Amino acid sequence: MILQTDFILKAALSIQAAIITHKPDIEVLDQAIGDGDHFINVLRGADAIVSMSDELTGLPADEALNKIAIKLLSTIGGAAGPLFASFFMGMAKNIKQNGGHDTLAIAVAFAAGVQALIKRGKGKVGEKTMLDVLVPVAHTFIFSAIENKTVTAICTDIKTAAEDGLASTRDLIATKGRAAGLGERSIGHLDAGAKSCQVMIQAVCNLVVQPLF
Amino acid sequence: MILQTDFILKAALSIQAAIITHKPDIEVLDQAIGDGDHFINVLRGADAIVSMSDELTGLPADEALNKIAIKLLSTIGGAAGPLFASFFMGMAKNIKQNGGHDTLAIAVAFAAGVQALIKRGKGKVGEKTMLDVLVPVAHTFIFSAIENKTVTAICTDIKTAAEDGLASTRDLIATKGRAAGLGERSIGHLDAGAKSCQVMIQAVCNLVVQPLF
Amino acid sequence: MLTESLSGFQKAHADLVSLHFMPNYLTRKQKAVNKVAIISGGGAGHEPLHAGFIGKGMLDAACPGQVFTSPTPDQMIAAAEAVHADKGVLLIVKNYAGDVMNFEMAAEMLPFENATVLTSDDCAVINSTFTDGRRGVAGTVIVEKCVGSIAETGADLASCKALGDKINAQTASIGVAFTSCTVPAAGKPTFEISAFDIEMGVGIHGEPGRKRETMREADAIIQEMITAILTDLGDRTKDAEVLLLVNGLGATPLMELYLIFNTAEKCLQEQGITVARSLVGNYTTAIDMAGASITVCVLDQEIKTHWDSPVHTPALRWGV
Amino acid sequence: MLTESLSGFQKAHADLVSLHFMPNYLTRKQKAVNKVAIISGGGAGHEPLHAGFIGKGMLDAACPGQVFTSPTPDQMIAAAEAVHADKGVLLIVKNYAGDVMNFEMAAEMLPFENATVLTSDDCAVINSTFTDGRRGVAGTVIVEKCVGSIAETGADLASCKALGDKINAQTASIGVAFTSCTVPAAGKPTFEISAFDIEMGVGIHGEPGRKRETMREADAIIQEMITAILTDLGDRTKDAEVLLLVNGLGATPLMELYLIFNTAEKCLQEQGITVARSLVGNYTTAIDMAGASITVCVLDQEIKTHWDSPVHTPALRWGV
Ligand SMILES: Nc1ncnc2c1ncn2[C@@H]1O[C@H](COP(=O)(O)OP(=O)(O)O)[C@@H](O)[C@H]1O
Ligand SMILES: Nc1ncnc2c1ncn2[C@@H]1O[C@H](COP(=O)(O)OP(=O)(O)O)[C@@H](O)[C@H]1O
Ligand SMILES: [Mg+2]
Ligand SMILES: [Mg+2]
Ligand SMILES: [Mg+2]
Ligand SMILES: [Mg+2]
Repeated sequence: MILQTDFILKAALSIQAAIITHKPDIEVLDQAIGDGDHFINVLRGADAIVSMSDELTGLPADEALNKIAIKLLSTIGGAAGPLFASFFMGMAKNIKQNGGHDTLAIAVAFAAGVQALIKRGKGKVGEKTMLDVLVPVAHTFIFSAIENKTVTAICTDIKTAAEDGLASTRDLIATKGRAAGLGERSIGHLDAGAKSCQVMIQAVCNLVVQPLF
Repeated sequence: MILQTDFILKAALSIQAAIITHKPDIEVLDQAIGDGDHFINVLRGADAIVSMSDELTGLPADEALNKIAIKLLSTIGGAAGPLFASFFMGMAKNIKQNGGHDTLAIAVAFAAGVQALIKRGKGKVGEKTMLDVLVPVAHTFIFSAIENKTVTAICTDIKTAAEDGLASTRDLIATKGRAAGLGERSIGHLDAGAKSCQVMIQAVCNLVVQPLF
Repeated sequence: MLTESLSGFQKAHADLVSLHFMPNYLTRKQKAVNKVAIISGGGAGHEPLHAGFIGKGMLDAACPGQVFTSPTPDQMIAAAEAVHADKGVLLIVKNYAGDVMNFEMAAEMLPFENATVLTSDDCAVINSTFTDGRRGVAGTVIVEKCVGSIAETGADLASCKALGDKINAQTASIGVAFTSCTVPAAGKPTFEISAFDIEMGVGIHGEPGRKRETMREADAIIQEMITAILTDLGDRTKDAEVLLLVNGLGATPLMELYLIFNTAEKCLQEQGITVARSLVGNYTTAIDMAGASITVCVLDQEIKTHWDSPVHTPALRWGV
Repeated sequence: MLTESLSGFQKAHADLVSLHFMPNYLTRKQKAVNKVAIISGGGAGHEPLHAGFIGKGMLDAACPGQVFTSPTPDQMIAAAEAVHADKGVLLIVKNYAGDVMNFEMAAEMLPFENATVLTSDDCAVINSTFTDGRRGVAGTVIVEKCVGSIAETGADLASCKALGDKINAQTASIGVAFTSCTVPAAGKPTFEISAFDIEMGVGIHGEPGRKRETMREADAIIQEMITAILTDLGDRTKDAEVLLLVNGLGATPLMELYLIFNTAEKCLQEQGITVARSLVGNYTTAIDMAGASITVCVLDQEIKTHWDSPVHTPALRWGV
């Protein structure tokens, strides 16, 4: 498996569709313990990437990812904007170095993206944020790749890791982001950013296993 | 029958109680085609008269009515304030002249009050206001007194006139007061001021026929 | 509650206003001399109208009533006694039966030369000889500002009244509500309205307007409002310069008021009308109603001069 | 909708502000020279914050985001390029993860000397090392006013930042909501709340606060808010003079804000604290939320001077 811009564009379409499908799930979470704009923010980001299709087609993957990062940075805003932008910047930088020519390289690039996101948000696992999905997914992706599992098996592992990570946010007290103000009252709700990440990751995994186009 | 301040004070208590009892009926009407404050305005007036009890006791009826007028003028406000104040002023002036020593004299004084109210509001019957109750009541009061009916029969006539007058406001288009702005949309609702007048008149009639105290 | 709110208002603006109880009225902190005293008043629930406009260049005194209920004559009389300065008293009164009657009784009892300007800018209700006439709404702010200004120049009572009457004649307003207001004592909304309907031509007491309509595009609603206003103002608006006031009724976000301003300005421009002055904000409210009114005042040099002149009140301040 | 609202804002205040699209930012009409450029920004929905505070004596530029969503770094960079005047750029940022990160990225990319003042006056959330810290709310207006004033004197970047940080350290706010706000894109209220409950410590995005309580007497609620503020400010308030800001969150009648002011002033006085300056109105809103916040800023001579100095912006104007 090689990461190509063509795939990135297909992934963007899948993500866009999945976000719209899961609007009710995502929106309600940021309303419960945030400020209700997370769904709209993520959708604005997905729309932006989809609209870049012509501009990106034919570019090397790292350049495409970089352009996406810059676009997201000026499109999403809020907490999600700099975080997702940092993710794509980190991933682009890593792909540029390692080429993204096999599954492990892609997994490592994903992890590099997550690392950039962590740096920007000064966050860590257990704070009831998107990191509770992204970090276990990054680990699982790398471990499953090292074990040389099939792409299908890797995707299954990743989807499970994302779901487990998401579920873990329910009982956490938020200590980062807007929900941190709620203290104990944040318990019992899933995190909106974790949910949107899980939805996006699931969409991309489904695309890998069973391409729609 | 002679109009005495003692009766005026008892009437004020009856009116206060009746207004409170009919709060839901009155309030909803001014909300429907007015601005929702009529109940509170009338109650504020009734409370004010009741609270003057010590000050009024022992005064001649015309002086008591005059003091009530001045008090209402500075207590009620809105459209109802100057109208009711004018009513009591007009009535006081007439009582001062004719003494209020028999039923017909009282009826004439009541009519003089209504006349003062008409002058202040530049209104007439058929405009969907309190005049649609007060004017027929004034007529009935005088006619029944001329025919030398019993007090009980007069009260029955007056109550019927008030009810009929109130009912007549339902199909009128308002052309005076706040509801005038609605034009045809005012059709189908009773007028709030007509309702409060009917309630007060009924309360006083009941007091005459079947004194509570 | 009214008492405490008035106290809070006075304390927050202690440099500008004094407050008197029983009867309730507010005056400028520094009594003005050698000018016509300008007094207004009306039911509470429309704040900052009127007390928020007390101060240099605008009102000398204001008389607040109960919520949505005209103040009483004793208030106007006491206020007039406090602020009159031997050049007469001008009463600015919004045209509602209650306000008119209470101010009328006050005027009859006032021991000073006095005159009244009745504001009746609400063009929602088609005028007819059968009614009390049009209601006074947000255009009242423009009348109070300009009459306050001319009074400050030492103009006599007749000139003050003439300017007020002139402005009222060339000002038209219309309001629209998306939700009702709630009179605190009643505790429930004055009218029921679904999220999909609007009340076109609503009054500032939440009185129903000319019609209940289905919610449409904001632009279409605003266009309808501007059309009503221009129809009302007639020929006066041809190639005119106007003041455009977009007024929030209480619960409308400022963001939305600016959006309305944007569209209204465009509609006027399309008719060859120039918005030469503008005001956007909550100036004549209806407690907590979600909605807005649009007011257009046709300008001339005199009105412009008096609109632009310095004013220093709790709710309107410029040039000082 | 945001675009049209911004256009309307600019047109209504064409004498004061210029508007630029893609990226969106607003600046003073007349570029200021020889001073530190003061820039702020944040999600839409808090109007008049921040664009309403552009003008002489306050901000040089403001960057509006989407509703409740921080603006993006390209906006701050473009705004800084437009207004910097060789004395550096000061960014005033409300402390929210999103705002902090976006402004941080802008600051990293800015080709000019720059500094940031983070406002974090909301004492509803007890500070702890485990969180991002307190939120910036209505106290931001005080910071913007005073920092804007000192910048106007030609003070250098470090002095501007120092004053901003000082004011933030001695300012505390807390909000209370009676209803939710509705993010237009979501179309339904952010939170459900019964007519008998209040949300104590609500944020200006409608984020839930420290607790949901049963509605009590207004006085008791206000007393609780003042206690939270004074506890937070600690010894600084002893015999102090303060600025008391009662801020409406969008749908609260001015009448009620003055009522709150009245009680809050009384509570402070009982603690020997003097309200030497005051501001009452809608300055930092949460779209259409019914509720209010109380802000207390401990004054000293420097802050008083800069609060009192002339300011000429769409939403705050005095002395000019
Ligand atoms: N410091 C952080 N690190 C990682 N994720 C974060 C951080 N702060 C916030 N988030 C994530 O961002 C999400 C909120 O994003 P969004 O609603 O778009 O922005 P905002 O909070 O500014 O309204 C949260 O649900 C959380 O997952
Ligand atoms: N000009 C008038 N003549 C007689 N009655 C009037 C007149 N104007 C109003 N009313 C009466 O007053 C009532 C409204 O009183 P109220 O609600 O207290 O005052 P407001 O209309 O100022 O809110 C109406 O229902 C009507 O009966
Ligand atoms: Mg959010
Ligand atoms: Mg009424
Ligand atoms: Mg009324
Ligand atoms: Mg947000």
